[in-house]
Amino acid sequence: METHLEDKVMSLSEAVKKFIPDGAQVSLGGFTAQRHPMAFVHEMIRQKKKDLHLVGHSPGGDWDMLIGAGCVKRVELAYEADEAFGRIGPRFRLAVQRGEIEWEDYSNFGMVQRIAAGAMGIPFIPTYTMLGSDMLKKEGFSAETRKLRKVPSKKLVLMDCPFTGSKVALLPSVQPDVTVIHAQVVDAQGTVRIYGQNFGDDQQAKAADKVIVTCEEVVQLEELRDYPEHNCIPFFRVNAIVKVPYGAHPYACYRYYDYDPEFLHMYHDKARDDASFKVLLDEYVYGVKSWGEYLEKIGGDEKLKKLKADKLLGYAPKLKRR
Amino acid sequence: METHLEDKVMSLSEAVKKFIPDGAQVSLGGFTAQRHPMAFVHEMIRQKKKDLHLVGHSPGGDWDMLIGAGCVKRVELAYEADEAFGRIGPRFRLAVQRGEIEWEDYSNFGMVQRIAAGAMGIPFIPTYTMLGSDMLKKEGFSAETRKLRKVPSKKLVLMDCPFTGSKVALLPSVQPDVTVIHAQVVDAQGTVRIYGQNFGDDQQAKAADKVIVTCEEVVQLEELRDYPEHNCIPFFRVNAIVKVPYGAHPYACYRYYDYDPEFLHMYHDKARDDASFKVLLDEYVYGVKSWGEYLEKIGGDEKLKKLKADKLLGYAPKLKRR
Amino acid sequence: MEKKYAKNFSLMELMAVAAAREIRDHEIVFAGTGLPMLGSMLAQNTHAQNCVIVFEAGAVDCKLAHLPMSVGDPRTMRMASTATGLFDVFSTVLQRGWIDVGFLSGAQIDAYGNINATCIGDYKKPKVRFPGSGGSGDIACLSKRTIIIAVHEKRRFPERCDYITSPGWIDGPDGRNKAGLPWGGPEAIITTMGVLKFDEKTKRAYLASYHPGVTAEQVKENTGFDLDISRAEETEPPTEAEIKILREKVDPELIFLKKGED
Amino acid sequence: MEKKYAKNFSLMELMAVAAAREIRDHEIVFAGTGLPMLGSMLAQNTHAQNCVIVFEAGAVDCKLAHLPMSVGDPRTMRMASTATGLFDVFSTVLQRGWIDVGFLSGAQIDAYGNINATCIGDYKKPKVRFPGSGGSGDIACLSKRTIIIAVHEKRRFPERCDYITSPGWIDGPDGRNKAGLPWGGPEAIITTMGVLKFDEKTKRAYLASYHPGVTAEQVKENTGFDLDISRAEETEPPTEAEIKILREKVDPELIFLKKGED
Repeated sequence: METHLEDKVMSLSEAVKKFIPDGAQVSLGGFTAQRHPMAFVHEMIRQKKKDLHLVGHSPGGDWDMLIGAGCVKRVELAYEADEAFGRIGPRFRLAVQRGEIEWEDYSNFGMVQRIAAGAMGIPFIPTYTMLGSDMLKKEGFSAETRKLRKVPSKKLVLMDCPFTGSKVALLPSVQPDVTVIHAQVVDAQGTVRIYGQNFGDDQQAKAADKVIVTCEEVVQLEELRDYPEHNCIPFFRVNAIVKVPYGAHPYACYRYYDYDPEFLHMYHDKARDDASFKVLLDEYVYGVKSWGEYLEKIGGDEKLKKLKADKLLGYAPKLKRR
Repeated sequence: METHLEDKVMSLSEAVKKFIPDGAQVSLGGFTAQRHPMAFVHEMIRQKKKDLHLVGHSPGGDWDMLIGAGCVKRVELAYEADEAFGRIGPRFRLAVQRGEIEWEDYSNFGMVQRIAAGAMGIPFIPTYTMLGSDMLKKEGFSAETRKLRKVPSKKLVLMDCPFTGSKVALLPSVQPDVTVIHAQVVDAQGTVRIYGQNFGDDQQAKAADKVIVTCEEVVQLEELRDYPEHNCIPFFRVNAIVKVPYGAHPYACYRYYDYDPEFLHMYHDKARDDASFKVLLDEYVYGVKSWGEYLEKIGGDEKLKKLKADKLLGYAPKLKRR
Repeated sequence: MEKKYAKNFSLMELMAVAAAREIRDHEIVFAGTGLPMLGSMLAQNTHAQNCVIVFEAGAVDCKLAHLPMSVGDPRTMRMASTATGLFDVFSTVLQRGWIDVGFLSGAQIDAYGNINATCIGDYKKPKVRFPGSGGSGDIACLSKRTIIIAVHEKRRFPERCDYITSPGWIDGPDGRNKAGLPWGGPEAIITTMGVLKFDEKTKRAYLASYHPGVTAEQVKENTGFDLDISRAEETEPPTEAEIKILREKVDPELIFLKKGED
Repeated sequence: MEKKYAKNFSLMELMAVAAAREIRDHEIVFAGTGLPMLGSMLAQNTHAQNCVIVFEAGAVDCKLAHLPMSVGDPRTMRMASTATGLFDVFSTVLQRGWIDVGFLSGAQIDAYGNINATCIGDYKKPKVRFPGSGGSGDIACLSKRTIIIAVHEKRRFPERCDYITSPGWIDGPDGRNKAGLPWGGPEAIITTMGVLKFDEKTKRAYLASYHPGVTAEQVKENTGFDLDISRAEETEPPTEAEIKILREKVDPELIFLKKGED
């Protein structure tokens, strides 16, 4: 259990190289419009990661870009879209319709329970959700896939509760190889503080074998330990810390910056078409060497100023959102 | 779902009358040396509640007094003692040895999982804990008791995991009629903020059908909503709010006051003997009309000053503890 | 006070008002993005000031000042009672039985109020893939009742969904019970043409009302399953007060009001 | 630097030092009240400065300034990394497999390191009732290894416990595996007379060392089960530095050091 301080703080490039082998089962933090670890996603694409097995609940552009860039072999999910910005992830839709990836559908609660069960260290969790739905009946993974490591041997199991007689679905737990989250503040040792909703980050991190945290700020040890009850992940669970301000762009990071509607609409326009998606990747991912350069590309200081969160509200109330 | 503001803030006496019928299944918050709702316990004793079914993890003097005062019929627990202050709850020990109550033993994690499962709304939860122990084999409740409401139909069930083949214990969930916790701050509508560890209070409250919160301070609505992520129980789950400063005495309340070693040692001395326990009850419970009067009895301002927590540390560093 | 009905309103506004009216005061509402947010905010600003809005992303009982574009929008944090995450909200609020009413939508809705948000065609070789359940399947299973919001087109209202993402009455009055669902079921479908409700005995959808400017027959023609229109009357139009609040307080930025739904 | 052994020390101090020495640097330690706290704090102030102390009540990696009297003591909050509650610590830390070493104690300990913290006599009609498992059963089941601390008396060391609250090796090398436990098992029993370890093959306890002033034979006489003393040597005494830190930094208030254990 070696936990040397200095070793944890590293660059994006090092973190991807060290912790994301091809074929890894990866879970990415954030939810819908907030805190997806986008800078990390870009770096995975730049390093041409292959055959990733993604597990999550409601990802959006993070997964969509990875799928579109050809990094993904297999997904277990509840939803892939950007809600009001794009009602379906365009690259996900195409990859599924073309049979380019394997997929398995659960509900949001179903996925989050499976991850929570992984965090708790139990092999499955019972639930009433999804009863009566085709998620119980239709299976995406083949029998061959079901034999692979980190893939549950069955999608789920129906059972009569031995205490009450009621019907329950047993969902297999998930313990990803790596979870990557984007937090507001981390100390140099790995203690994580998230402002606002935690979404599933807590469970995703605690379920995983390894945890990478990208963040807006890295602070000294003492700063987060005055209110330990406000921290969500104990330092020893974190394997890598990467400071990437605005690292969730185009998604929001509560109390730091808002989402970028302009970029999100642009993404959904471009990603629908193979050719324009390739141009988008070339321009925003392959064609830039650092996250700083990317931020220049998306509009630099002027754009970032517009996205900057109001101190009290935690978002940008005057942001033009249509 | 009627949730009228004014109706929730009430006196101890009203709260006990309104929400604790004889025979109720009750769960009390706090853990070992902290935040047991003692003022509420005293009031239940004064109102001579009968046949309570207590469910908890590691209670101490809260349960011990209730058991000693004859309020309790049945307990499901992991531990009843005050650690360094008293390595066994004296009235609990006697009640068990004399066969005056029914009891069922699980481990701390076992009980807390059962309560968490109740909070999650699932009928059971799988675990590896307690495997290999006699808690799997020895059962306290009779077949008759197992038929009663709020008593699980079986103590637990062993099962082979349908996904991994590993052995797991399925533990039945608990959803108490009422959970009573003692928090530092509550707003007039019921939003609860706890400083320091939450222990099992979050799960106990969310598992219960009704929730009563005694607290050090009742504040206005706006005060707790600036950082909603620091609150643990949404207002609509809380049915009664009772302001009782020092309401956890002789236990600690982080950032407010420390535990009272003198009183705790005295309790364990007196409670070992039937006659001296009766005198103790007469003096500190039956003989006082309000919690204020009780605080006078235990030493008044001078004692409370000694227990007052240091602002930075959250406890009283100079407290004489031996 | 006499009700003054509005003379000018869009279809989106009519639907938002209809959604709002389904919420009763003091109810706990599980709201999704778009019309459910408009409806919940409107309800909170009109007849149901004490309704509690819950978002699956974690925020409970927020006091929205700006319309969110997502259930995980930072705008949902404002003045919330608690703000945790998906696991807490789905398990300790929804599955524990505290949600009075949930809102749903989807690509297909069938005669029993089942919803498809997953795919058209075979699940493993879909012709068209949709985003998937998200929280929709959970809300459908575990809310005490649900309200469905939909664009009314024939292809979107088949007799039977290609894939049931979010169970309604499944196949009739005993459907949910047989499936093991503890409670719940859809109460109404608010569409771009009218409001459908479910027959007490059969649990099939029937037309309860058609919106101003549409006839019951037109609704029937645009429905893929056989729709009983014998009980239909005209939808009560929005009041001037409702439209005013909707435009000035709920969505002054015109985030959803001027955009088409789906 | 040459080790200077202390000349004056109490039995409690000797045991606290023995407990501390079982902790390796960087390990994650599940600590209970009393000697485990003394040992963990001592370890953190000597050879294992990076060990992480976890309390079941919620505090993870606190930097203790004052010795707690309870695992839920507010003193455990000081400078912790996180502070949640029992469910989080037991499930996401302990059951998830992150605890390297846990400390245990109890009223009876048998030849296979099983512990009784529940009762003497029949469970339903006990002669003597103890507090119950608390976290002890959980630590015994789910730590990667455990250290047991005990008062050495014949009646406390029977061949078989009246009730197994906290499983050790159960009935031999395959005991835990048969029970379904994923890992773990006791490594040592630190008693008031010596240190017992477990035979690699049989998993029965044998005497590894006897404390200064006690003979191996005396330990055997005070043990209820047949104790192999063939491998015993004298316990390494505390160093002057350890005793100094224990007295001046770990327990200057003499919360535990001058009190008898149990």
